Amino acid sequence: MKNIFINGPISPAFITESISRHESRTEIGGHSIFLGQVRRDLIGNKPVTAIDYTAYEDMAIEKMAVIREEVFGKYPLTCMHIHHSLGKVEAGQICLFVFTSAAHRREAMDACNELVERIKAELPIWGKELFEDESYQWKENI
Amino acid sequence: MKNIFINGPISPAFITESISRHESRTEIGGHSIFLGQVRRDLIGNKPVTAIDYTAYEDMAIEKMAVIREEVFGKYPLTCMHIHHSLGKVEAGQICLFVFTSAAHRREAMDACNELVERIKAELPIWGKELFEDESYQWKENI
Amino acid sequence: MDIISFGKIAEIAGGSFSIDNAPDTDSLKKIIEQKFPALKGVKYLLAVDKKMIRGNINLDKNSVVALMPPFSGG
Amino acid sequence: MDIISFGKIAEIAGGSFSIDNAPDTDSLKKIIEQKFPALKGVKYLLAVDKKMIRGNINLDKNSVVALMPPFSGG
Repeated sequence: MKNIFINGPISPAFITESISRHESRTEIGGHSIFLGQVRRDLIGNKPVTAIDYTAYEDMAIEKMAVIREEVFGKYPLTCMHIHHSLGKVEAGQICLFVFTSAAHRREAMDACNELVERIKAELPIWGKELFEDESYQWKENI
Repeated sequence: MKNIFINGPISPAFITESISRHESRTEIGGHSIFLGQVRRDLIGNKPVTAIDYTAYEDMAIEKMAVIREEVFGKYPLTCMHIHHSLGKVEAGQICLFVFTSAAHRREAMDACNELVERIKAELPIWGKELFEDESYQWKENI
Repeated sequence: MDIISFGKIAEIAGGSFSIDNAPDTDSLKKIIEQKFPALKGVKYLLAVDKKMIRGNINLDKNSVVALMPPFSGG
Repeated sequence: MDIISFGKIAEIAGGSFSIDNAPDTDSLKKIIEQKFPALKGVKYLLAVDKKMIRGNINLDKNSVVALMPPFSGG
């Protein structure tokens, strides 16, 4: 089973490398990418400066493998890559990278959208929103 | 009005730079990216080695400005970037880059999907599929 | 009156050319298809002054008309 | 029986701990909420051996039970 976790933020260079590796896959017609970025939300009047992510890693990796198989079964995809940060990710940095490729655009886009929804709803990952004054609040996905 | 055209393929490095520039936009929570890649389709039994793109550039740029305004009016987006190749793009290389950012993922993804559909249907751009033996066929979007 | 053409249509009509003024797009099409009979069998769209048109619209002598095959960008 | 906890719940229950074997998840919840009364007011989910569970299921002494707050990844 593939590990989806990366320590700290996902760098734009990592994303490029991932895109570049698909140049030899000439059966691909469309790539769909979703990037989650940490938002400097105001909670009360304190801005979120970073999110500290933790996960039940073994369970998340097993669950992701199940989701991966289901989404591959539903859409004719060429590739699928999922990466999620653990630890501290500053506001403005990237914490989630979902990348699907297919011969035709619709399948790549639909699969990417579905993966993002499922990752947020089904993977045991938690974000702790950190404030400047070292206080924090646990994030809740709505 | 913004020019959307780039000569030749869109490089992964160009895409990274574009992503990197959004790190200071901390009101963003999600980016959605679509990349169109030239597919080595078999036409009869001849593989497509490249697509040569031409456009009615002035009209495409004007039309894109209208689409841009309409999509900005429909979704609460932070940013929207569109780039399309002109000239020769080899199989495996990227010819279309659509990039939307918003506070929340749904808006970024829906806007990106809608832009891709409208770009393919409404912009006066034509692709000539080139074969190894220097013969060609005009591409048709289905 | 200036006519420009693109893609597959440009291969038939040879890019840009001028014709005598036509009062509207329906008359224009007749003139063009007489000049380039191969266009009759081919699907093409018209833009007047960079706007797509449907149906028949009036032209003036400064109109720029574009003959375009179906789009295939992306 | 090994219990692990995450996120906000780990702050209440202190990460991982052991309890006497419970026959099923409903009894387990009672034991845990007695041990950590603050859990009563908080929404939490259970996974047994890395599978989410709904309703009441039987446990054996080797089960690993995870107490988890609602997920907030992405």
